[in-house]
Amino acid sequence: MEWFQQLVNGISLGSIYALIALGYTMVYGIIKLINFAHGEVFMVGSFIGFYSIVGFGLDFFTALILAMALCAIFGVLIERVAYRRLRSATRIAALITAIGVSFLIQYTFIRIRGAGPEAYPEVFTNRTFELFGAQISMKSVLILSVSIGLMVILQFIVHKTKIGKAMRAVSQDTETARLMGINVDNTISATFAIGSSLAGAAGVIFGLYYTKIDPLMGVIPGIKAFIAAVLGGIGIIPGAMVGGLLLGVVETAVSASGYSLWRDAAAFVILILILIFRPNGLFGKNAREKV
Amino acid sequence: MKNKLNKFWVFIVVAAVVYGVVQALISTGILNNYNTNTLILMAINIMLAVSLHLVIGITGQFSIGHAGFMAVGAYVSAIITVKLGLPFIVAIGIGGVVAMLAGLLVGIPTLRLRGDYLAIATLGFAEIIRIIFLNIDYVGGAAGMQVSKLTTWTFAFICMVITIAVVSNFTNSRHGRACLSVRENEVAADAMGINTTYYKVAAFAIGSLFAGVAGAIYSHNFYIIQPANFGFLKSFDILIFVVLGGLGSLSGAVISAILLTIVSTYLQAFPEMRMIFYSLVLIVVMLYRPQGLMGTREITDLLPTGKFRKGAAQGVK
Amino acid sequence: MSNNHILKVDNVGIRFGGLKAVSGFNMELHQGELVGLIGPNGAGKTTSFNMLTGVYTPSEGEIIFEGKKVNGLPPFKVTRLGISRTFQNIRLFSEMSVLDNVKVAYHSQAKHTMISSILRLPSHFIGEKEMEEKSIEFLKIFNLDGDMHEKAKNLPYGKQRRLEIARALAAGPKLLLLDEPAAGMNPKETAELMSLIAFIREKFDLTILLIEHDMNLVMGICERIYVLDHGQLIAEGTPEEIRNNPKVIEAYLGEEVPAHA
Amino acid sequence: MLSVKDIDVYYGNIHALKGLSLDVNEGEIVTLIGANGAGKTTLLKTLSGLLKPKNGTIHYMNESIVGKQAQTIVKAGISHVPEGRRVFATMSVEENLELGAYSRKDKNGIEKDMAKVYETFPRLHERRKQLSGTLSGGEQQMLAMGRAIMAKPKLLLLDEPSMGLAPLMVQTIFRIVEEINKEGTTILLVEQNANMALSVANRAYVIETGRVTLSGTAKELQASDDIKMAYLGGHV
Amino acid sequence: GCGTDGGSGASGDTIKIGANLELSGNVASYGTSIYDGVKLAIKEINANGGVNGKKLEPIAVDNKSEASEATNGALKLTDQDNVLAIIGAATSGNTVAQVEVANNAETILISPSGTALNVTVNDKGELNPYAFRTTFIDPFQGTVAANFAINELGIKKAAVYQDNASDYAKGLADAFIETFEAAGGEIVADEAYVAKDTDFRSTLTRLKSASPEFIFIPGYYEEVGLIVKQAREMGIDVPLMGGDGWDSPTLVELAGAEALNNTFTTNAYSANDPDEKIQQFVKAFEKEYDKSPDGFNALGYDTVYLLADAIERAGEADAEKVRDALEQTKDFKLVTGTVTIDENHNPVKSATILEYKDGKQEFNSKVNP
Ligand SMILES: Nc1ncnc2c1ncn2[C@@H]1O[C@H](COP(=O)(O)OP(=O)(O)OP(=O)(O)O)[C@@H](O)[C@H]1O
Ligand SMILES: Nc1ncnc2c1ncn2[C@@H]1O[C@H](COP(=O)(O)OP(=O)(O)OP(=O)(O)O)[C@@H](O)[C@H]1O
Ligand SMILES: [Mg+2]
Ligand SMILES: [Mg+2]
Repeated sequence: MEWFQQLVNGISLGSIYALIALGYTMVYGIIKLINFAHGEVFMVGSFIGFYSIVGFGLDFFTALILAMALCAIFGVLIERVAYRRLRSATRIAALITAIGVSFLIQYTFIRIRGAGPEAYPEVFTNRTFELFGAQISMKSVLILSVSIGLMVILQFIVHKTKIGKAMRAVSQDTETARLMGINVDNTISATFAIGSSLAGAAGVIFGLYYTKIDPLMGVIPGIKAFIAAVLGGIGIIPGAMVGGLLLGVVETAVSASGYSLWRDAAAFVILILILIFRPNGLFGKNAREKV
Repeated sequence: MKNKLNKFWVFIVVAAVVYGVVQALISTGILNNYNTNTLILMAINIMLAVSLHLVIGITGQFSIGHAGFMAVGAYVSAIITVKLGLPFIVAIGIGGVVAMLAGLLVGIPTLRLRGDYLAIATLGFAEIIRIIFLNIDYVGGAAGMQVSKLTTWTFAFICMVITIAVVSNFTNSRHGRACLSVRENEVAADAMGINTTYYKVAAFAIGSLFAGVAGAIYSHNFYIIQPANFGFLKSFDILIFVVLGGLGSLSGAVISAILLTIVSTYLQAFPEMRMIFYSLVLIVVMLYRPQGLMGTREITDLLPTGKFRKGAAQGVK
Repeated sequence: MSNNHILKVDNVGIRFGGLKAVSGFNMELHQGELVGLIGPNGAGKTTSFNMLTGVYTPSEGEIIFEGKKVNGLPPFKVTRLGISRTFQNIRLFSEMSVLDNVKVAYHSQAKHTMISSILRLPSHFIGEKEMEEKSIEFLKIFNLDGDMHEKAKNLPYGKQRRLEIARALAAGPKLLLLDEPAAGMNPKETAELMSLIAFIREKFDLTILLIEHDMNLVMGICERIYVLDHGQLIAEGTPEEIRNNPKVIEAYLGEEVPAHA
Repeated sequence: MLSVKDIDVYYGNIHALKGLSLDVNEGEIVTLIGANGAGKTTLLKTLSGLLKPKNGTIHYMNESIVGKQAQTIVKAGISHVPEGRRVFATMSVEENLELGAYSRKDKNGIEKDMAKVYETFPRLHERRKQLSGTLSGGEQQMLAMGRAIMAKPKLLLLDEPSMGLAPLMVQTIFRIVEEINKEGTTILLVEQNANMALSVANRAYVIETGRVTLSGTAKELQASDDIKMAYLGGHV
Repeated sequence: GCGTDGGSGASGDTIKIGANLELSGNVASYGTSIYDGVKLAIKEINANGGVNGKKLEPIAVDNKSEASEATNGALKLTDQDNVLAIIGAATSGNTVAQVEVANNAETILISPSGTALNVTVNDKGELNPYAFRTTFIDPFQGTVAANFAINELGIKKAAVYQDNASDYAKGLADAFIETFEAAGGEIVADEAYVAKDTDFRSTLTRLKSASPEFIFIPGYYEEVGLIVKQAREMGIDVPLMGGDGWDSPTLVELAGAEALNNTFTTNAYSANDPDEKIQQFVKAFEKEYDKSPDGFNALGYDTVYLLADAIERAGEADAEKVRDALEQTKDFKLVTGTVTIDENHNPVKSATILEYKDGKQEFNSKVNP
């Protein structure tokens, strides 16, 4: 039953990726910006959660809500200051700015509190239960349910609500969206707020699950979330979920076969293969340009 | 036509003069090792920037894994001098060629992807290359490989001049225009009889070749190479040169490589604020000049002759 | 007349998912003809062009150009065989100069190699010089030589349309496909375009197939017209026949057929 | 209803509208004709708040709308059908129409108007679940107009509704324009197809390189030789 | 000047000390930790009147965790700033990138934490005349750990789980395996992980099914903390052991006190050691930075004292003399142990074996080299 344990491992790893990728793909889908700073919002969220639990003695859920709220504000702020001016610039200019913002947040943070790690407190006594001989931790069940729950909520927001329609309209054609009476700036801010609060939530949950947080913790998950989002198809919410899970399972499968050092390489090979056969990601519409 | 011929020779003469002056300053000890090393670093960064400029700026292929090809050049050349004991110049050549082959290998399957999908695939390939070196004990794995310092100002400068000359000559020919047309509108380029795949792969291969050469110069200048030197942050650094200089501007790539090398070395002295300053520079430049320092213009457009040409064109209109 | 055809479209069709965009399309073009392709929006006209130029591969049927099968070839190879086109939505190389736009199209007629360009061998200079001269000639025909150093995107719309045609010509076609060349032009500009099309046909010995919704233009210069509706050919004939064809009137023209031709 | 006085609009250094003035009265169809690049689209974009004039005034229902955001102007009753249709391609016909009513709150009114749009354009009703990107050009144009109607405009700005459409479709579109107008919507219509435009309009303006060079009733302009030469195909 | 005058480093009444460290980039946390230790030590020394009456003046460069920047930084420190000595870098690779520069410029180079052999001795086996280090070399701790496992714990089947990105971990692992097998033990699994990773469960699942009686985990506390925690969660209850890379109060926070029971480390010192010198350091550090010191902090701190002691004995800030004095360092008491510099410029310190009990390190035994 080792493979079953490994599958469980893979899904819990993947649901963390998915959680970060959900917020990523949201922002990504709407302004088509590879927001590298998303990983840093995730990091900041994680630290907000940490300080509010350890420093201010808040309970876990209050800390989670606080982190989400502050990250939402932080995300909106980043968009206002750094990205808004660049809306009509090339996407690659926005990308470089995003990299700049990402460095700025990391190193301002290091400047303030040092580069060392911090350990999340144990807020729940970690229970594990056995299923078919595999140890399953309650935390990973929690993470998976939170990810799926958020995915459903997001999907609902984007496809069924008025603000969601506005978001999709803005993502396709900002100018025409304005002609519909949509306030484009507010819609984009709302998108950043939602995406960033998800990143904040992911940060707190990550801390809870993996314990260790540090100022550079957002870099790798940021890249992984980008991969998951692309894998699933840019801007497609269930795609990010599936992309994240797939990535987690593939990475685990590689480690489980004893090639842990090749794990990231294998993940990329899979990614590239999928892209070659499905150039718009798993769930991407065939957006072949109409000539 | 004559004008263009002259431009090429003017470049060669200017290069020769710059070389002579710097060499003289080095020989007389006015430039110490530290200054010389900074100049070599600058030359390496220029090579990297110019080679990526061909891929992104000219051909419009969003590659964010350039450090991978640099790694190939660095490792292959190091193996040739350290393990096989062959001369440095051979190592540079073979390093470049093997990097080019790696470029072909990566380019052929991935270049049919577009935009962010291509970006993530190139990033992935660069990481794969890095992880391969990480897992080869022959080159030291994670601990890296010690390399003797063979790079001199002369080697670095000549390689840089060749890189610029080749990329610029390529760009200013029908082949370069074919690449430009791919960047501008792939469907239309195809419809005009341009073999778009061929030119994408060609630009990618030439870009990789010079990234490999830069890697060879790099590995023989810093005593040790480790896979960690060639991660995605390195690729981002190179990307930043190109975008900051102005997408599509070769002189922009060169200028921003020079400026950022200076900024970066200068900031070494302010260790704790370094990355904060650096990122602020990036953000501010991009916010206030999103098209990059030079836009799509070349330095020659700013010279009197360039102005004359433009003026003349407007006059006719 | 039937054996000197330059293009033969034999029972061609294509589907996108469940949608049959074009089916059972037959068409023959003869050397030197000027033929119109009309039909309601979404009838499959542009799609037919895309099949003729290799952008789409037909799911059935054959396209024979000068005796050679061209379906299945990539677009650049089709162009090199001698079919070139313009686009319904202008697709210029917008950041490049007007001159360079034309040079790109002249690319496949030039011979100097990549190596000779990189090493700046004499053949490079000879080749580039010839390209430049030839390209300027094309621009002169379209009265665009005054703007040759301007970026293509800075041209006014009408000139951009003309540049697209100039560029298509520079690719050295025997068959030229024009997709709504007069779209967005006012009647006066359209009239100028008509005479230009007639002129280049003579000068370059071209066969021309054009899509257009402007009936003044189509009826005015086309010798024959094909009418597509819902992906199927519903009529073929001279302008006079088409104008009076009840099927075409019902599907496309409506009652108010322009009085003057 | 709408009064534009001496507006200047720039794109960077390009001076696109140069001291342009015009008026639209309630209930009219006014058409703007002019060559490519004359500035017609620019004017409409300025009216709907997508562009800001550098100088000059724009009064709508006796209130200045210069500097107002696009969404405010839409609420005030000006609705703009942009050049090239610009439907939201990956959204269904129905969703596009809903977006048209984005700034409205009256649920019942919206439903009623939706029904009215479907009545005017039965084809849209037939295709209401289809993604609008896969509609034909004429259908997209209908959708763009339907979408604008959903905002319940008092003034409808139409930018080249006949562009790229088959003759039959052009006739349909113009018929609908007249219908909408009859039901009480004032219309400012930009057209290349001057023949058609003049035949439905009450008044017309001719714009050349950012300036009004001629204006009058549609009948007058249709009869003018200059206009015939320049815009009606040169058949004097 | 090209530093041919022997790297005077002293001008007027200060002695310039370079610090070429990983203050940003990948391993910024190691570099900044060392730098905190360095700053504290220099502050203390200067407050006590300096060395031979001269104040120490630190000049830091950030090498961004990159070899090229490390070389360049070393050139700046030697050519431009004319420092007497360079402290750095944190990792062996970035130190190796400076060794030649230091040798050529005749400037002392001391790596606080670079453990690879080729820091002090080049690939041909020749001594790098100006390069030193403050930390152990790799093999010693691995050997000690293997002997401890076999002799004290009576282990027959062991597994190794090492940090692949670090030559330090590799050195320890190799020595452990060699000694363990030579003594008749069996290595049932040899796995590796990548630094900065956070999820080790899949490899731990593999390790678990190999049923080892003991797992040796050479690596740094940031990952080890998570590994220990996750291993215990997965039901791996066997003894775990590692080297001085484990040493940090953060380890206890990361892994949790309970998970750390039944784990052992080799180290030169323990922050809980009641030894006066150590407690002084811990107090001073906590006062300055409001947190407890980790191993890197201590090594940075010690490096300055090691250097200061040599300068004092040399009598003047002359690179060659200071180097000779460094070579003669003998039984010098530092926070991380009592040090004697051997003929290969490596410190010889005795190792302590510590056991974690309820989150506290407890002294188990002492092993002399
Ligand atoms: N790549 C594609 N994927 C799916 N459907 C397509 C594609 N290309 C064209 N179609 C569909 O094929 C049909 C024919 O389109 P086409 O563009 O050929 O029409 P057309 O006759 O050129 O119309 P118009 O006069 O409006 O330009 C349309 O229904 C269109 O939506
Ligand atoms: N985004 C822009 N940037 C710069 N110049 C522009 C821009 N849009 C339009 N222009 C210029 O402004 C002028 C007016 O353009 P506008 O689009 O309003 O013309 P138009 O009358 O609508 O023409 P058409 O019939 O082609 O639609 C033209 O010279 C055009 O080149
Ligand atoms: Mg068409
Ligand atoms: Mg317009």
